[in-house]
Amino acid sequence: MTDTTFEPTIIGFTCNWCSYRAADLAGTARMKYAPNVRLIRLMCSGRLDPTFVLRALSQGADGVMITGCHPGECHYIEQNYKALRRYLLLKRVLKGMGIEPERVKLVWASAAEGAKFAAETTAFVEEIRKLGPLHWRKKSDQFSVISEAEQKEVAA
Amino acid sequence: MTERIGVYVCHCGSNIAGVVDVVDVANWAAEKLGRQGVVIAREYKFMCSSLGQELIEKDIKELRLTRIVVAACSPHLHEKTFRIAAKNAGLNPYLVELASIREQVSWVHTDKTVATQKAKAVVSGAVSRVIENQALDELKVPINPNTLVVGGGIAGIQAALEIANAGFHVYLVEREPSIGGHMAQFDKTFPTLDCSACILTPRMVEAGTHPNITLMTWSEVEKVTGYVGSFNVTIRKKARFVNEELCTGCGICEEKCPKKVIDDVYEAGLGYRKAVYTPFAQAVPKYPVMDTQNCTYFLKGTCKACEKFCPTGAIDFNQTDQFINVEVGNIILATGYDLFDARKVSNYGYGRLPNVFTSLEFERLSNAAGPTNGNIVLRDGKTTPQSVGIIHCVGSRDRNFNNYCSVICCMQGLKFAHLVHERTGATVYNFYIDMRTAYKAYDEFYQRVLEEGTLFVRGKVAEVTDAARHSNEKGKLIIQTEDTLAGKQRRIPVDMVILSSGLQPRHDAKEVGKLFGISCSTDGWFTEKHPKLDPVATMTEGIYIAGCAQGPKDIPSSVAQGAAASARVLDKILQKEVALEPVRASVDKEKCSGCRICNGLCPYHAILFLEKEQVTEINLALCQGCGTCVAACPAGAISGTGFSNEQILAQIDGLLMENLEMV
Amino acid sequence: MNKYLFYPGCSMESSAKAYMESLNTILEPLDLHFEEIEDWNCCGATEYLGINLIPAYSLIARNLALASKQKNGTRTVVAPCSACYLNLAKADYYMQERPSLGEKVNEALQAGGLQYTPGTLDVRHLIDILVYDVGLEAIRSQVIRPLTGLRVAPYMGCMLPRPDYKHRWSDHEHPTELDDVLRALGADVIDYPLTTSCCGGHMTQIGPETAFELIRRLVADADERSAQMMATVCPMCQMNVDAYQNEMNHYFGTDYHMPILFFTQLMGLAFGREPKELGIGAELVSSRNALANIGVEVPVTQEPSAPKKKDEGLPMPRRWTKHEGKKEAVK
Amino acid sequence: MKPKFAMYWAASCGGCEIAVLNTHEKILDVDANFDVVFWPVAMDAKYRDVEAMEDGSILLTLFNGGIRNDENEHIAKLLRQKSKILVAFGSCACEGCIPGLANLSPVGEIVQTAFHTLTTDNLHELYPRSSFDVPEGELYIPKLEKVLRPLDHVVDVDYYMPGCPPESHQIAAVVDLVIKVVKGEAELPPKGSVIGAGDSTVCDECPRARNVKFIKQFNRIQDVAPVDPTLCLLEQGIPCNGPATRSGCNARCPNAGAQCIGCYGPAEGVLDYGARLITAFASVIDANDPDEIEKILDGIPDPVGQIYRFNLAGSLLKANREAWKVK
Repeated sequence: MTDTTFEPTIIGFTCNWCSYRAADLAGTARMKYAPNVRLIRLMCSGRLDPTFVLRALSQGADGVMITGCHPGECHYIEQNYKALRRYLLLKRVLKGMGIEPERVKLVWASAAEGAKFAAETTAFVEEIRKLGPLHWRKKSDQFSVISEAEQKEVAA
Repeated sequence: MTERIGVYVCHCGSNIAGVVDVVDVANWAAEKLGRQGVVIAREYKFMCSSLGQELIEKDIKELRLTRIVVAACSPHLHEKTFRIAAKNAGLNPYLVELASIREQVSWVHTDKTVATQKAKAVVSGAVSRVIENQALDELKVPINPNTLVVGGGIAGIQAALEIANAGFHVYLVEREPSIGGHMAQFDKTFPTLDCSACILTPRMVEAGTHPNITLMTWSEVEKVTGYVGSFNVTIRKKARFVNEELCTGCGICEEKCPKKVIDDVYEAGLGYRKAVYTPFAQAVPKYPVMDTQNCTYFLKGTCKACEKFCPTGAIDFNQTDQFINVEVGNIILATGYDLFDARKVSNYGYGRLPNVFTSLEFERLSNAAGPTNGNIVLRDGKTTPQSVGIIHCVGSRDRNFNNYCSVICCMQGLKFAHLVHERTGATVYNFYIDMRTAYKAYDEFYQRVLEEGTLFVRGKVAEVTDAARHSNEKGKLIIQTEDTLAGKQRRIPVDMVILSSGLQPRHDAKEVGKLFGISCSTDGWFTEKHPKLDPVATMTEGIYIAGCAQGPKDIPSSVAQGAAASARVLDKILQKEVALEPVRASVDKEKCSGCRICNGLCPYHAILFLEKEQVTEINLALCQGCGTCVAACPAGAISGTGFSNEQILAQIDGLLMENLEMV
Repeated sequence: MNKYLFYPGCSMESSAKAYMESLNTILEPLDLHFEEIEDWNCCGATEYLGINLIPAYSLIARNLALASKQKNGTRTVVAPCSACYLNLAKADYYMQERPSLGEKVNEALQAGGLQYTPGTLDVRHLIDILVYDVGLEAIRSQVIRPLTGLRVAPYMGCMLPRPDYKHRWSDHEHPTELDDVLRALGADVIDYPLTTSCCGGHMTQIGPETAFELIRRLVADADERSAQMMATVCPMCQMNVDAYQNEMNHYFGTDYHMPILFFTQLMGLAFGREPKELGIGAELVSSRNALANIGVEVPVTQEPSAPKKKDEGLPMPRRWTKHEGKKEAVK
Repeated sequence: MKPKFAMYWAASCGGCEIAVLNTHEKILDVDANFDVVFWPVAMDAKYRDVEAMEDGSILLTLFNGGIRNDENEHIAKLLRQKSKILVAFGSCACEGCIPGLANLSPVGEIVQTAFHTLTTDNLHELYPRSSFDVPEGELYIPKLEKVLRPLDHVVDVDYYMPGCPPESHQIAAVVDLVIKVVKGEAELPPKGSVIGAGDSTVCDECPRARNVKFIKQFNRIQDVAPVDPTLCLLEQGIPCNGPATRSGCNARCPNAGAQCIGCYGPAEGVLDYGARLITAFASVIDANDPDEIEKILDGIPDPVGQIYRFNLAGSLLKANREAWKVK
């Protein structure tokens, strides 16, 4: 069941040297892509602290896109591999927290790959749209006490 | 203290205003972001114009603004502009934040409502972030005026001479026994056909005798520590087994040495040298080296013919490798290229079919100082070919090997065609995919070769074989190719095939890159700081690249890059000190527990562990600011300026501000 | 690690019977244990993939599914036929590479209660096993009758080394595995540039003129380099070069006599077996003279005469040949 | 008149209470200097007695346990109102601790597990009800909330004292400090501070030798034989939470040969404890190939349990999504 009116909100972390420039290039080339991603510039994908992802998800983002230089092409030599290691463990943790690991995606895009950046962004938005909203922030029902009837219902 | 923030939304003509309702964004920021400290929000036609900048400067002074957000184009374009404007008005430049609403909003989205919403989110993120920005000062480090140049090919020689002539000292390190590089192997250079050795050797001699150049051949860089301005480099000076103090370069040792060895390097495997040798007559320096892999004395313990005959007693079998430490302020890497191994294209038969030659082999064949004294003959050493096929793009522009164009092969192929034609009168075929003769006087050379009667077949050669199908093919090499202009398959029998092999990064480029802390592209060439605007600098301050180490190029371009790199170095030297971007990581020693998790993460060796205090420390000048250690510190003891946790987290919250439920 | 799942393929039971017979003689000396995949079916040979992909891949994948079910302490499937090997490897590769294809194929397999997870098996050709698992040294150690003096053209065929999904071969264009094995047997191996050239494949059935030219090139070059025979790893290559050589000669007006044997037959000989046990003598272009060079006597076998056709229809005119056509044109 | 002292036990195991008693004779100082007005585990008191007190009349309340039901929440709010200094005492109150791990399951599942499992015969399908009429009147059982929350998610907290339980020497030090403050000999730390713990992490107090770490395989400690008694455990491939865990316990577990499991919570200024461990473990992995990394990560079979054993309820995500989703 997909919500057709659902517009995902996605936070994108981009590396200053490649993917942020790829986004710039997509802009310069006037390539159109889905408007749901809001970018944050980091110096390197290696700067990505898993806290950022958890914070984004807990603050209402439906997905997080992490982009970095291609393996072997990191401007800081090899830090994107470190991002990759964290990403893989983070995905396992998210799965354990009941979040579809597909909500966090690592994309390699070089500064020359504006088209790839645009295509990946649009594709990711569609993937998240299929997954539906994450709804982490619906505070209204977060802390409510379970009623007796509900308690019975869930127990049965 | 509550911050006083100014928000400036740029129309960029209609570039932004055509899609984003900039007035709405500015009004919204003034209204909704007031509680975050936004005291003024303006929109303006061109913020980057001098009037736009003056507007900001005026506001900073009059409204006592403490933070600035400019919503305009990408920070890669105008971040510096607005930082300077802030500085002019007395505000620390790092308290300015750019929100990209052009490249990331107006240019990539079409729906005005959605684009305006997103622009608001981006501005909100920037405002939240700028509150957490800290005033930063640029780091200044002094520059040691000495320079290290690695690689003694034409690019390295050029770079070394430029700096040395300007009056500063250069250490020129070369792995082989002599400087000169690939250029020393060539016979003629395109398109002028002047003798390679004639133009190169004077430069080699100049480099070898220059008072400001310390030449270290048969040497390799072992270790590099330090940072721009003060690198400490350890150089391994391999044992020559020849005492340079005593050697006069008379060449008697080489003459008397009984051991003949195939010369894989200088003669490209086509000729011989001795076990003690100088690679070629004009070698600089003139001292020979001992090849311990092949020397009879090293293998069997007897011989020592060289020692017996040396008139000055310069042969020293007890020499060992020496390690030399030098202090330099800048480093230029001009480590050159390897020739693509044509054996990999097995359908061209190199290594299987005797009369298939590589380009370097042909250079030696046609070189008057080469193994055949410049006679172009078949592998039997005597037969002159009647017909020669030159195949372009061997290993280049080929998904199976290297995707890139090797740049020089077309011109090299034309040069070979000319030389074969001139010296043997043979029929010459050139098999090419596209003829690339860009640059001065190159196409004219192509025209000249055309007029000389060289035959050109446009098509990728499928196979070179000795399997004859018809009687006229017997005993020949048959080139099977598609002729895309004639639109048919052709089989052309020839006596000799020359493969215009492409250029490849040095086999050890990755390790060398790691040693100096610079990166390689997927192809393996060293990555420049900017492919167009900064082609000789690298991401690591103080390390420059020149020549083919950066990518395939011909001699004029290599020379130009060598000179360009040296200009950059001279600029640094003359400034005496260098300002570094203040995006750096630092350790709070109170919080650091010395767990050492970050210790293995830094490719720049900026993270040091203090054994005594059992805490980690970051060398600010070595740190390049990638932030990996900041993200990795489990104790939260490492913080990074410019991209601090507080800044990023605030930006996340700002981008996700609840009232911005987008679209 | 000498236990393998074995996919014989149809040829081994019919046209390439000699391959099977000779293969059986070398298994024991090389300590190889082949376990036949139960209820295997045809791989579709070279044609079916060109007709309809899903059924073709399903046909192949059924064998993979059966093999993965049978997996008996090994995950390696050996195919002695190049076409079978290529098809099995191709199906495994593309089912993984294109998940949608994998799903559809598995849907088809489901009908038979079967399922295959691509990548679980390792599909390899017989000669790959012999060179890289058994090793040349082990082969050499079994040689009691070296083939010294026998000039052999090593003919790998085109399907084996390309497209080389798993980088198994020394080279795509000029692989040397067969050369190495033959050399280990003591044979005088010639440099045969056409080792991976096409034998014509099924063109012998649908466009014989094309195939004849391809066969001619192979035979002519081997002859030119004074090879006494060719050795191959592929039933189709063997059949085309052997069975159509006569027709090819007729077509071009040539008179080549180039026997072609399976490399396993030569291995059997070198291991001391007798020609009869190895199916030698069943080939149409007799290897008798070639093998006489190394002192092997091939007994004259009663070649099964072709079943006589019943005189039912009208007589056919003789086939046109290029050779004839030329002659007539001159006249 | 002596200042008033209270201690309360919400959703927790009771270990914190034992830890207080473990301060030995120091407990006498509490009695000597304070008037204990409310401490259900140690003395009889009625909620209505507390309700009757004047607001702010209790000087020091040590509140241990997380907020799991409406009774916990009511008392937390009540004690907040009545106390000058409210201390989240122990890991449960600070960040949820072991009871917080129940946040990985929806309430229904928890009830089901408790009242209907393989080892529990619930023949009559009886489940707790919040109220039940008996002849004597209506009986009341507190209602469960969706997830367990740390104390500061419900009320304003003055100080945090981590640990499961807080080390007795740390409790003694805090008691000493408060007594000094009462006597006017010392000043209270700024509000919101963590007290009774260090600023750095467990590694700071751990005597094991440490080097740059390159891990090719993670193992559970029982699968490593022998464990080098002098070398950093993480370096031996044992996922030790020490690098991310606040110091203050004198590295009790690593000293005893076991890996730190993280009961002292995150270091000063850290937003999410688990994120620090994700990056710590990922940083020492010595592989660049995704498949190889995955294989190494297989050595940590329960990543959430590993990195959030004590901190789940206090983490950024706070609970499993399924736990939130209960209608």
